[in-house]
Amino acid sequence: MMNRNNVSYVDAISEATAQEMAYDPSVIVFGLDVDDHKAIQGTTKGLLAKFGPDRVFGTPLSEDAMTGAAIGMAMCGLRPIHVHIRMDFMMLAMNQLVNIAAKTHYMYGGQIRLPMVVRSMIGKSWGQGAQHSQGLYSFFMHVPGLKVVAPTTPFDAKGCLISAIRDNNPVVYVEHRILHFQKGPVPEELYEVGPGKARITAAGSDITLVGISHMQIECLRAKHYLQEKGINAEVIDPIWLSPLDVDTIAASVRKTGHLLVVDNDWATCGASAEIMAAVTERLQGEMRFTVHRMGFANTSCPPTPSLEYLFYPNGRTVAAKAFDILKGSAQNWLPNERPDLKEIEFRGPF
Amino acid sequence: MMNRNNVSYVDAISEATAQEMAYDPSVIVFGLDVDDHKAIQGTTKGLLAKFGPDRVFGTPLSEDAMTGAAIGMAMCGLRPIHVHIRMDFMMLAMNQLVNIAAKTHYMYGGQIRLPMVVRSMIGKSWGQGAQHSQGLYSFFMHVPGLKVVAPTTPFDAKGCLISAIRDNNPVVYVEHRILHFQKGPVPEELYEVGPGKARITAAGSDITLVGISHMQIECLRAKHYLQEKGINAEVIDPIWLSPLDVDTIAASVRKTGHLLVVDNDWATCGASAEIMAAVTERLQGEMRFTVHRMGFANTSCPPTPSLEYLFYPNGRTVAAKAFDILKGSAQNWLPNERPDLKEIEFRGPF
Amino acid sequence: MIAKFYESLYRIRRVEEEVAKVYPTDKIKSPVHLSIGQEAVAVGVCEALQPEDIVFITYRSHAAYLAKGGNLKAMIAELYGKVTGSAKGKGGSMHLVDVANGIMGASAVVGTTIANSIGYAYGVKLKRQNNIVVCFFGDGATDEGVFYESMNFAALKKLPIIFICENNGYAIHTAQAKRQSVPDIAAKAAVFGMPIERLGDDVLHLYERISAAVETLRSGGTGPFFFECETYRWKEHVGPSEDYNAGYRAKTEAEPWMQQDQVQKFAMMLDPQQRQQIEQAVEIEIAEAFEFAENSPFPPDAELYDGVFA
Amino acid sequence: MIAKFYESLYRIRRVEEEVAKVYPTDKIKSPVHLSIGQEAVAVGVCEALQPEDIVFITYRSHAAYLAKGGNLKAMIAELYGKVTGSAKGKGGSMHLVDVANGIMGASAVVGTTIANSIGYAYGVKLKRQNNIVVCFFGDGATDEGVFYESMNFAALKKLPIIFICENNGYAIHTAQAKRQSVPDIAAKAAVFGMPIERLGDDVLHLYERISAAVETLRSGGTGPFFFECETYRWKEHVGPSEDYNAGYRAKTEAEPWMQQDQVQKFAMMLDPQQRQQIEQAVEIEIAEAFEFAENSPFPPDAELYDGVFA
Ligand SMILES: Cc1ncc(C[n+]2csc(CCOP(=O)(O)OP(=O)(O)O)c2C)c(N)n1
Ligand SMILES: Cc1ncc(C[n+]2csc(CCOP(=O)(O)OP(=O)(O)O)c2C)c(N)n1
Ligand SMILES: [Mg+2]
Ligand SMILES: [Mg+2]
Repeated sequence: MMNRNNVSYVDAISEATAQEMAYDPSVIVFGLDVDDHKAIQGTTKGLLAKFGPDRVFGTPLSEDAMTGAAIGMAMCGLRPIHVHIRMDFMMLAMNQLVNIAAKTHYMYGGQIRLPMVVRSMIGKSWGQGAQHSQGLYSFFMHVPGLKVVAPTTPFDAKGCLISAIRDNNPVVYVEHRILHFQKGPVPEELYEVGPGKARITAAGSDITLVGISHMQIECLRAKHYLQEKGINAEVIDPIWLSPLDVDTIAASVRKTGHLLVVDNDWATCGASAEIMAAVTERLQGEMRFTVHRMGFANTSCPPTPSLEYLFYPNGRTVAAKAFDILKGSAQNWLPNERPDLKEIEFRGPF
Repeated sequence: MMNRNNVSYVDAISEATAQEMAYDPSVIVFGLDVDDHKAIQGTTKGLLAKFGPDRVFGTPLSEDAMTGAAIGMAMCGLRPIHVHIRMDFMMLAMNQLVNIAAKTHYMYGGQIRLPMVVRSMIGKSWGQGAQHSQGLYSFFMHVPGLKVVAPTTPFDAKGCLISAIRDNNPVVYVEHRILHFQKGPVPEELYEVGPGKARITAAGSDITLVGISHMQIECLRAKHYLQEKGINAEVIDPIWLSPLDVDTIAASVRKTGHLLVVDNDWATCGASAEIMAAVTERLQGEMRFTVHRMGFANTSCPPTPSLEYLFYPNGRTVAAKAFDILKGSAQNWLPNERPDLKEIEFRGPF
Repeated sequence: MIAKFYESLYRIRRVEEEVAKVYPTDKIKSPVHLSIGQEAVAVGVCEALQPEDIVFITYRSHAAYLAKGGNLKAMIAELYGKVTGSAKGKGGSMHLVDVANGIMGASAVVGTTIANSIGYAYGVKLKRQNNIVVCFFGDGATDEGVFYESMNFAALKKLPIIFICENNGYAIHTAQAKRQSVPDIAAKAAVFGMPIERLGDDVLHLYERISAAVETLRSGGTGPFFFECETYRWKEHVGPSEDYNAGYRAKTEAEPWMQQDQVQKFAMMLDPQQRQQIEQAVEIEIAEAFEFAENSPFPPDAELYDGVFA
Repeated sequence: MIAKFYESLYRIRRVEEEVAKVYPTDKIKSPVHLSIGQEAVAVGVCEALQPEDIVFITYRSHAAYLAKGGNLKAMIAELYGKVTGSAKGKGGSMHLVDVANGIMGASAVVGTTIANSIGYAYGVKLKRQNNIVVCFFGDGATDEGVFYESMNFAALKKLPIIFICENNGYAIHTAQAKRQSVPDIAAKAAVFGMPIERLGDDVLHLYERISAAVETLRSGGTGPFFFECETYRWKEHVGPSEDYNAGYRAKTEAEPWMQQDQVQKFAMMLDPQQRQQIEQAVEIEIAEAFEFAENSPFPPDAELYDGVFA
């Protein structure tokens, strides 16, 4: 028997998929390698055996046409889940996603709706390098007509996927390779974690840390580091990036007076810029507060371990930045690495 | 003889191209329909006759491969200018631009450089609708390794294009269909309007209006409307969006205390969010100020004239918003349309 | 049958002529890509289909929309940007749609609907529906990579779909030979392993050949089928006028097509009285459709934000 | 010639075997896609080229990189992430590059370099250079639309380029027949109008046939040329191990390829002494390269922000 308190993110995804497929025969899963023995890191494991090759199938390397096909399937009343093993490959699918999927319902005056999910994974570590490590979800946040979700916990991985599958619109479902190794409680039954509700993952009063996708983990680590200095950070996981729950974040900043958004992506025109802007729009004039962001270094991701480490924010650098925000810039405090804060991390090799 | 004080944006582009091609034999121009009689609204007119079909050629409808080819040409020492008649079609080229062009110099440790320009046009009016009216440049601002420029005046159209051609990096050069009809002074000689320098297009003291691409014109109109109310707006044209000259904008806001960014694109994760965030990072803690944005309505662009009109910010709505910012929200002042502020506008039909 | 075909041909021709006539009044503020001269393919194909069959079309598809049974009033209202239009004025001429009549929409981005159509056909097959999917596209669309990816997938999965390439020899002003190293489009589909056939714009022959493919699919045979149909665009790429003086093509190239004009040909096959009856009915219908469009309101402002999400 | 070929074959095989051996120590933190078993194609092709000729390669191109004369020390250092690597540690195993030796880089996104190679070839032609461009890619890349777009453009412009499809029958774990409706890749290039040929992994035959194409191009003939080369990957898709027990393929499928192993075959053709000499020299070179990599420093922190723009 599965220990429901210790379910992996990977199993949460495959379970959600299998349950929805059993519940609704219009749900199908396809994409490169969803049906091989690796089963997209296990996230599609068992589906082929259970639901057969018509509802679970690998595809040619044809991201553009397969995205278009997902749209056509949705038009025909299916609820396709199209899977990419790397988010980077979605750059081949931008035309169908931006020009067709996002616009179909509106542009056809409501005659057609597109219930479809596009799953993809952000890579990290083991020198995957420039083309396998990008979090490009801000592109999809930018375009009206698409929803975007990036769950962090196994619980949300399941609930958000179910919600995404049942949504009557195109949903971009963002996973992070490192999050796949997260474990936690996941109810057996079907449940939804729907759009538009952020989660306060740790209460606090001094500063609001918003951590997106894997950076949620780093923010939780940062909270511990900051406690060493007597700072009590509130941590928020936006979960759904589009629509974005600005209310919850703004309410927190109303309390703490400071916002630090830590993104799993570049900052420029990214989700972190958006959250800063949206919170500012909400609160300016009402009170004094500050807004800040961290994200990927403004370069391509270098594979060599030393530079790769510098490329990403981590719990310590997030804590250092938060400390600077509260105590004045360039305090040069950087906490020592604490082994007790290392959850299991995927380290390769691939 | 050409009246150098009244050169059109279109002619500025074709002149810059012709002069650079004459000056540097490695410059070539290609893309769908660059060599037909319409010559991309005239912007490539005369080039075929002058430089022949090896340096000026139309292509198959193959945006993905042709973008990859531009990269390969640049690797071989050419300076290609790849033209798209609509920016929307660049969604087919995202893989090559984001995964290859942006990363090549860095990822190959500096061994290869890619001097290339990608020109494209944002459409507007005459019911071109959802798929022919997008300003998607924030995607390119987001990714390190790409430069982005969106000139507004004929003078900048020429100077920026020359600068883009001479740049040793991939430059996304954004035109706006309506701006093509702008006229103004354009020197005959070759000159550059380089990256990183915004232009104060109208001095003022009460609020800073940053207008991107065609919205620059609307901001200039808004300045006139605001004068009716005794408000003196400063207007800034960022010209280059990446790298962005935050200094000039922040200096203006330091003076006016209020920033309103008006973008020719959606707001979420857009250039307007970025400019708000960047200015806030610069000025918060130093003084009190407010930041605001306007952009496309958060829908796909509807073709029907009544809704299409509402989809875009315009001089009047920009003025109204600025007035609200300064005088408190929902003042419900909306200036009457002033015919004297109508420059020539493209109205169709196509 | 002749009467039915003529009605469809005449109706399409006349609707587009009216669109061209109205266009200079600026009442239609939407880029129109007329298919005048290309009606035959739309009619020959769509007459072979049933109402529940599905077509995917392009921005140049007034013809296919009408031939498949798309609502005429909704179409004209859509061109006028009225709320009674097929897409409430949010689609425009390039995005006609009529789901009730099996018309799954049209894209202004070339080639995109090919990929959508194979997905739809996959759904049809998975759900064991008995209808058939038809996808129309131009010769220009076959320059795009998505065309090949889609042919491969359709053949790999043996989908119940019929591809109709309307080869009018041009993409905007660029002749096929300037874009394609080898002009034989059907051969490029054939390498993926599907029956191909090259057809002209003879409506009856088209009808016969498409009907045979439809019959095969309907009776449980596997697809896909590919037809390359030669045809010719009489008007400019976009807009209501002719452009034989633009330099990229000569009127002499068009003349043989005009001489074999299918609308005229079918007109001749009917007795004058029957013809007159048909034409009169069509004229009344068209006049009513334009009147309907004229008299319909523009969408209310609130429509701007309506329907971004389902 | 046999000696030269053997040296190249043996060197590639041994370099990759060393990579596989070192890999479990975690000194190489970069996903390695070994070409063990596929050396023949790289050697047969690259031996027919001159130093100034250009190759575009893939993430599985240690073989082509070495065969074309890529710097071995820089390669191993790159795998180790050292600043002395071909890309200063910013490329990794999947992005080998050596411009001085005509190696224009490799992509981890399948198919992308095909498009880059045609652009380069266009440049070569425009500048009337006398060198030749060669583009390597796998069977998987021919699923992608960009492959077809690129074939069309190359043929349309008659570019001085040779396409080498290394068909190892798989894309990751998916056999070609599961992805392609028709397995004949060369035929899919042929429809664009270019000479095609199907080859195995016999080095001498490859060398001969590629040389003929090179000769044609060098002497002013027009391209492109297309070669589909059947070959076989002995190791898992990524990583240093074998995976015949994973279920997607059987060892028996590999055996014929192993029996005709070109490295062994050439070894047999040499007299033992000469063979020993070659092998010794290669072993020394390899040992030195790994030592060089081990002893080189990681890039300094400042390198992170260096070189985003030229
Ligand atoms: C992806 C894409 N590239 C370019 C264009 C610009 N464009 C609009 S129509 C057209 C010609 C398409 O030709 P074809 O498919 O033969 O259709 P036809 O107009 O001849 O009916 C082009 C290139 C576009 N709409 N979409
Ligand atoms: C565009 C794209 N889609 C998917 C992938 C994932 N992927 C990595 S390698 C590979 C297989 C490619 O097969 P092939 O071209 O035959 O090369 P081989 O590995 O057999 O040498 C795939 C699908 C990718 N890297 N790029
Ligand atoms: Mg055509
Ligand atoms: Mg392969």
